[in-house]
Amino acid sequence: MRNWKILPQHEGYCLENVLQADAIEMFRKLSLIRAVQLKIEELYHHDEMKTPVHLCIGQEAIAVGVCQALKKSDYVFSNHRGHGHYLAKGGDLRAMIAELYCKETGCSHGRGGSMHLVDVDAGLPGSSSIVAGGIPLAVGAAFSSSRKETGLVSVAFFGDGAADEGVLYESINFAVLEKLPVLFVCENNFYAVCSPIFGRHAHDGIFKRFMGMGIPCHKVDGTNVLEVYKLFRKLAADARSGDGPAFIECPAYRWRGHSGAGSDVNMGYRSQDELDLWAKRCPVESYRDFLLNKGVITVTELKNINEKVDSDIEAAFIYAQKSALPAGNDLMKWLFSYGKG
Amino acid sequence: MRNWKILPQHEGYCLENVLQADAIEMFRKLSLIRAVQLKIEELYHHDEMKTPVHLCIGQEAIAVGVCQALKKSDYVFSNHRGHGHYLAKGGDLRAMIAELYCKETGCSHGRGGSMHLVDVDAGLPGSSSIVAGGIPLAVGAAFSSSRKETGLVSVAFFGDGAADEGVLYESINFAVLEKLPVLFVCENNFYAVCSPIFGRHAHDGIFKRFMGMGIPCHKVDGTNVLEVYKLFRKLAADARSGDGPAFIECPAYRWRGHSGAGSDVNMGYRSQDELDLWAKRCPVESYRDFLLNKGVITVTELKNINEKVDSDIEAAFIYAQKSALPAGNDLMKWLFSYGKG
Amino acid sequence: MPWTKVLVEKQEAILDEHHGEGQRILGYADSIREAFLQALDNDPNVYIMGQGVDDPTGMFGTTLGLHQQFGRKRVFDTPLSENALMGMAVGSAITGMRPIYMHNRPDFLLLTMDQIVNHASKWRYMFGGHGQVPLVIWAVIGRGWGSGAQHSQALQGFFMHIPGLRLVMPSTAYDAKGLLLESIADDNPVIILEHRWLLKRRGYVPKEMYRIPFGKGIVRRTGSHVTIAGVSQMIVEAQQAAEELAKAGIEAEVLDFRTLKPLDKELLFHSLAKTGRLVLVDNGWKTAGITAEICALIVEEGLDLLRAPVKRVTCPDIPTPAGYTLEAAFYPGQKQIQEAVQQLMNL
Amino acid sequence: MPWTKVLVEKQEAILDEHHGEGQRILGYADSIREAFLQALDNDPNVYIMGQGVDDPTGMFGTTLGLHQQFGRKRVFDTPLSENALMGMAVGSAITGMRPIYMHNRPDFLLLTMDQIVNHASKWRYMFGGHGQVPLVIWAVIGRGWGSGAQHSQALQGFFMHIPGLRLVMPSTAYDAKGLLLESIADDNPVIILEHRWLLKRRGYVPKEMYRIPFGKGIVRRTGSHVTIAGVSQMIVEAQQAAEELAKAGIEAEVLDFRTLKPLDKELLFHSLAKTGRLVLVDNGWKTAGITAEICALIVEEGLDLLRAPVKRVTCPDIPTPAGYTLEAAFYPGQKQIQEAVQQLMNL
Ligand SMILES: Cc1ncc(C[n+]2csc(CCOP(=O)(O)OP(=O)(O)O)c2C)c(N)n1
Ligand SMILES: Cc1ncc(C[n+]2csc(CCOP(=O)(O)OP(=O)(O)O)c2C)c(N)n1
Ligand SMILES: [Mg+2]
Ligand SMILES: [Mg+2]
Repeated sequence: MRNWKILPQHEGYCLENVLQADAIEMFRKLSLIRAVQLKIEELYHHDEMKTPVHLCIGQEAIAVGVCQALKKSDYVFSNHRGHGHYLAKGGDLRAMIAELYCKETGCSHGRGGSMHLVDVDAGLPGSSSIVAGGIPLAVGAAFSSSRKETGLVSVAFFGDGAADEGVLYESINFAVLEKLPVLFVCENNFYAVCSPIFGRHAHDGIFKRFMGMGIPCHKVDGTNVLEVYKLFRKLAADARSGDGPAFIECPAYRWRGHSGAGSDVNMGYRSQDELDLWAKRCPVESYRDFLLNKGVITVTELKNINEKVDSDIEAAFIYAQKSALPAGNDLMKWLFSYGKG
Repeated sequence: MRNWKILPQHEGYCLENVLQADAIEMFRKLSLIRAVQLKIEELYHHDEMKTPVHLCIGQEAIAVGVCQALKKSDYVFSNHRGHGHYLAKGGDLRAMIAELYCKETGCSHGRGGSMHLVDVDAGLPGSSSIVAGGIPLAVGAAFSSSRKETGLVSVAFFGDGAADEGVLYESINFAVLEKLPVLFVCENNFYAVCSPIFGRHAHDGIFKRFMGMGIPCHKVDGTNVLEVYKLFRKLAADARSGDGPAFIECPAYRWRGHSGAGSDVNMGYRSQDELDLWAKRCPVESYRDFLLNKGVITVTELKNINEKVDSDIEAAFIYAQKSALPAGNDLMKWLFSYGKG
Repeated sequence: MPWTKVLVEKQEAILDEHHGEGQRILGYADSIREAFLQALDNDPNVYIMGQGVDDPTGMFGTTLGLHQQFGRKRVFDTPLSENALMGMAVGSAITGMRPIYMHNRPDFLLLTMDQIVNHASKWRYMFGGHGQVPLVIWAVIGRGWGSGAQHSQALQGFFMHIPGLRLVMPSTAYDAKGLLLESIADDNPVIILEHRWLLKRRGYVPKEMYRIPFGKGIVRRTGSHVTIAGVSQMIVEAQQAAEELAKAGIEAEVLDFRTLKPLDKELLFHSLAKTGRLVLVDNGWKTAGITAEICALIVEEGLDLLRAPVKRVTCPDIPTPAGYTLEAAFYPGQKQIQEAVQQLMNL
Repeated sequence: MPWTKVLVEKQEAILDEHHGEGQRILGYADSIREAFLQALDNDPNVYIMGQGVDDPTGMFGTTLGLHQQFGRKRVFDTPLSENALMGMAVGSAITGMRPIYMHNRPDFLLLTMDQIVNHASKWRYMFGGHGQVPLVIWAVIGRGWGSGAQHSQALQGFFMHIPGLRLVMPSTAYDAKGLLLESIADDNPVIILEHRWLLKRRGYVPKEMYRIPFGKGIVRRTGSHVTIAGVSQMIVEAQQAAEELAKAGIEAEVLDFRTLKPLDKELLFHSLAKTGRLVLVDNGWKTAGITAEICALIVEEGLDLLRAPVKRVTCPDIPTPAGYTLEAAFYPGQKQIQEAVQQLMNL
């Protein structure tokens, strides 16, 4: 970690101006995302999910806080680490798991694999596994919104690695120029694969980089779902009402290896101490405890939520496992669209 | 011009800490660059220079001030508007004119044309006509300098248009990270072809864009050769001693059309008023008058300089015109280098 | 005037020979402009962007005044951020717009390959049919503008290799409009490479909107001795060569594929069945370019049709030189085509 | 372990058959690492960079520990700024360094096409021989890693089209080292595309530095009935197919071009003169790819040698699917090669 302060101060949870229903829904989603990933992890070594997975355990609060602030038809463009974004935005769970099993019933019919989740009806037009590749796409969706005057907001989720790419700079410039309703969400987990951010940027503060470009830049604790939500509720409203884009850095930590299941601390590029520090700040458990303590939710309600989550997941995995595989001779399907506009 | 203040306040010339020899040499170069371009302009309609030209009339002080602060072996990477950079850095005049005539004696043997001036011995490894294309190359030369510990400084000249390109952002990041001795010189003439900068950036101040990246950012009046020189003398020294890169915005105005000879005010994308405003601030004549007034140079010395400049130019054009054309069956020469390292 | 314009202005305005009595004659650039205008009028989701589309020269005249007529929301200049803007176009296409992104040189598309190849061309497939990218990418190649290696690349060979793209290279004013309207109507990414020298051409162009389907080539001249096939400005060269050859009694059939992706294989085989001899013409590089693919189709499926080796008349495998004496050696044209045909006939 | 590694680990470590008694056997990845090590040792201007070259997996083992041995000034990780870093590498090459820029997928090279195509490949020519770009670009293609369309592209067809580049695709541990050292020594931009499945191969690799010249292919197996030609991992597939075919009495000659730019045309024609039948193999897309060019060379210069149509066994023109049942249909291999040969023999 050298001298970089990567662990932000936790502000504590505060429910002011948050509806109880939203507070609970966010908990449900946090639980869902965490549980889905633990389940994937549990089964991954069976080598039946024959596609790389990029778990977002530790980063769930970003996706959940952001998406809770969005409408269903708002756009979210995701990246390789997309499970959280997809589920938080309301993507179909069964289709996601089936995609991990590369089944015909998968959200991309087994063509895309884990890095290409899609659910158009849920406002998820697709995800790019090219680092930063989805950023200009999100700008394009915001452009559609602006030209069609639909009032929809577009969100680009990307990592700290994407902040190295020039296309981000270009995208921000154009979004500012056209005052497009797009939110640039940088999930700073301090690593791109094994490369620490201090080996890629000369100094701290991704969000500071764009302050000179006329875009409001923010930083919010990515482990605090309520802070994320409240900030994005405001930013989404601003964007919707024509104020243009915003850039938001959300620090959080990736608990697992870059890809695949399990911890990778044994690789040596980061320390167990660093991981432990963050693990104490679990975005799911700390929020659960807070809700219980505040009486926002009862133990029974909690149990019900978790049971529902677990049974949904169970059903999704069974569905996926039982689904048919794509037929080899359907290989050439879907290259072109043949409806003429 | 909308609300953008594009014409900087002229600070007035100040010779403090400038050697007389340097002051005069800078005048000689300003005169040379101006005169060469007027000559090109005079002859261009003969259609004997069968390559597009991009004149830098009005912007000469940037190239001259910067290059006066450099050593001969320091690197300069130029762009499509490269006449000034080439001559200011000490590139061979005859080879340049011959290149404009696409002759075998041209600096690129007629292969490159006006946008690909080169003079390796003068520290001009080449120029790219892809907007911003030369920027990372200059970073690479600085990398060589750093790894070989030659103490050489590398300069990238580029326009405001290049500030739209993400490769600039990436290049700055890497240069800062590695503390490379590279100076990013943005010649802001407020237009990319006919596109005004206010149609491409949402707000004023290119140099402000990179302040959040850990690079010192400066702005200097690009019509004041002494201010440019003094700033770059310091920056080059800093870079040479290991302080890393700097970004410098130099506003100045392109008096002629984007390409070809003559004014383009009749095209309508900019006004005669705007041009007149800048023309009053001629970087060559105002400096000449200053030198004469201050007695730094006498009328006779001035005359001698100009006569030498004129006769050199005359000779260069004659040389170029008389030179042989590349032979068609030498077409395939120089694709590969066959010396093995 | 900058040298880039000089040679073009000196070109004769070729009149398309296939027009009938009383038919409307239009310039090539105007026919493109008319297609744009009608498409903009016809569908509010169509928009045009590109560096200089609203400037006084209007992209070689093809967009003149459109920004005034339709407003800058629909026809607008862009920053020089080719990669992000290609991505932005793709993103808008995915979400219901029909972007047309114009470039005055294909060379600049090299900055956008990530978005064209990794995103636009794969999007629909990658998501199993969820989503589509109705995007038109338009760029102009030229010859003889003395601009050197970075402003002259005819990249059709590159794009032909990429699954998921359409690749269109018209040669007449009629086709320019019909193929452009087809491209705008198509729900997939289309690359149109225009040739600067054709923009001065004139010909019959119907006023109404019409579309020419992709993958349908056309016989520009019938002949029985040899087939000359290609696209774009090389068709003009081929036609001129054919006229000269006719004087020597050699009747060449000239095939214009019009689109390279998809490619009208049947038309080629049909002609080859008659002539047995083939000269392929292209103003791109030879190696692994469009002519290579056509050769491959023949050795795979039409070998019996060949009575002689195939000749490829293309640019050599070298960057474009700036100097005009070298350009003259670099660019293939009528002369090289004639020579190739004559060599074939002597075999 | 992530799925990307599973199939690879399951591959058998093929032992290169051409090794003699007492010769040193080395793994393919180790042979690359040895070449890097020797080149770094040999010339202070050589340096290696790339996302992950210093990480615990060491670029599939090819750079393991090199950053410790030579320090991070010479072997270093990079930001994800592919285009600028490619330009930085080019700029350093122009000014005397000998960069090696590594990518774990060729797909990411699409972000750098401006620097590769507009700059590196043209630099020397554009300046009439002033300057050179001794740059090695190294990337790994794979198969069956379930990563989908943006992490699996075999872009040799793309690069083959570009004048000014070398294009190298080794298939044995011996060649990997010899061609890599040649590439580092060459004063021009070289693209090396390695195949993930070959990295587990083992074979005879001399300890000393040695170079294999570009443009010299090699006969991997002699045979008189049919020629199978290609590069990289497809050679392994071809060899296996040839062994099976031999059981049916068909003797296939297997040609490994080793470099696609330049291409050993003579070797091909020599073999064709004997067999008259050709199956071209490639794990890239078919249309306008490397097999297309080889077909073109034949119809131009070797038509008489052909006794039957040419078969191309390549990936179909479609983005790479992620699902394994589709991957199985997408990737060509031994089976498809055998079928193609059998079809040819029945003609
Ligand atoms: C342009 C590009 N370069 C390299 C890669 C390989 N790659 C895949 S994920 C990844 C790390 C990305 O890091 P970051 O953006 O911080 O996201 P995180 O994985 O940390 O969520 C890299 C380098 C890629 N997919 N795209
Ligand atoms: C990547 C790229 N896009 C577009 C062009 C076409 N082009 C050539 S010069 C130019 C304008 C550049 O403007 P600027 O950088 O401000 O330099 P100036 O001409 O004003 O000196 C453009 C757009 C190009 N050469 N490269
Ligand atoms: Mg990260
Ligand atoms: Mg400018």
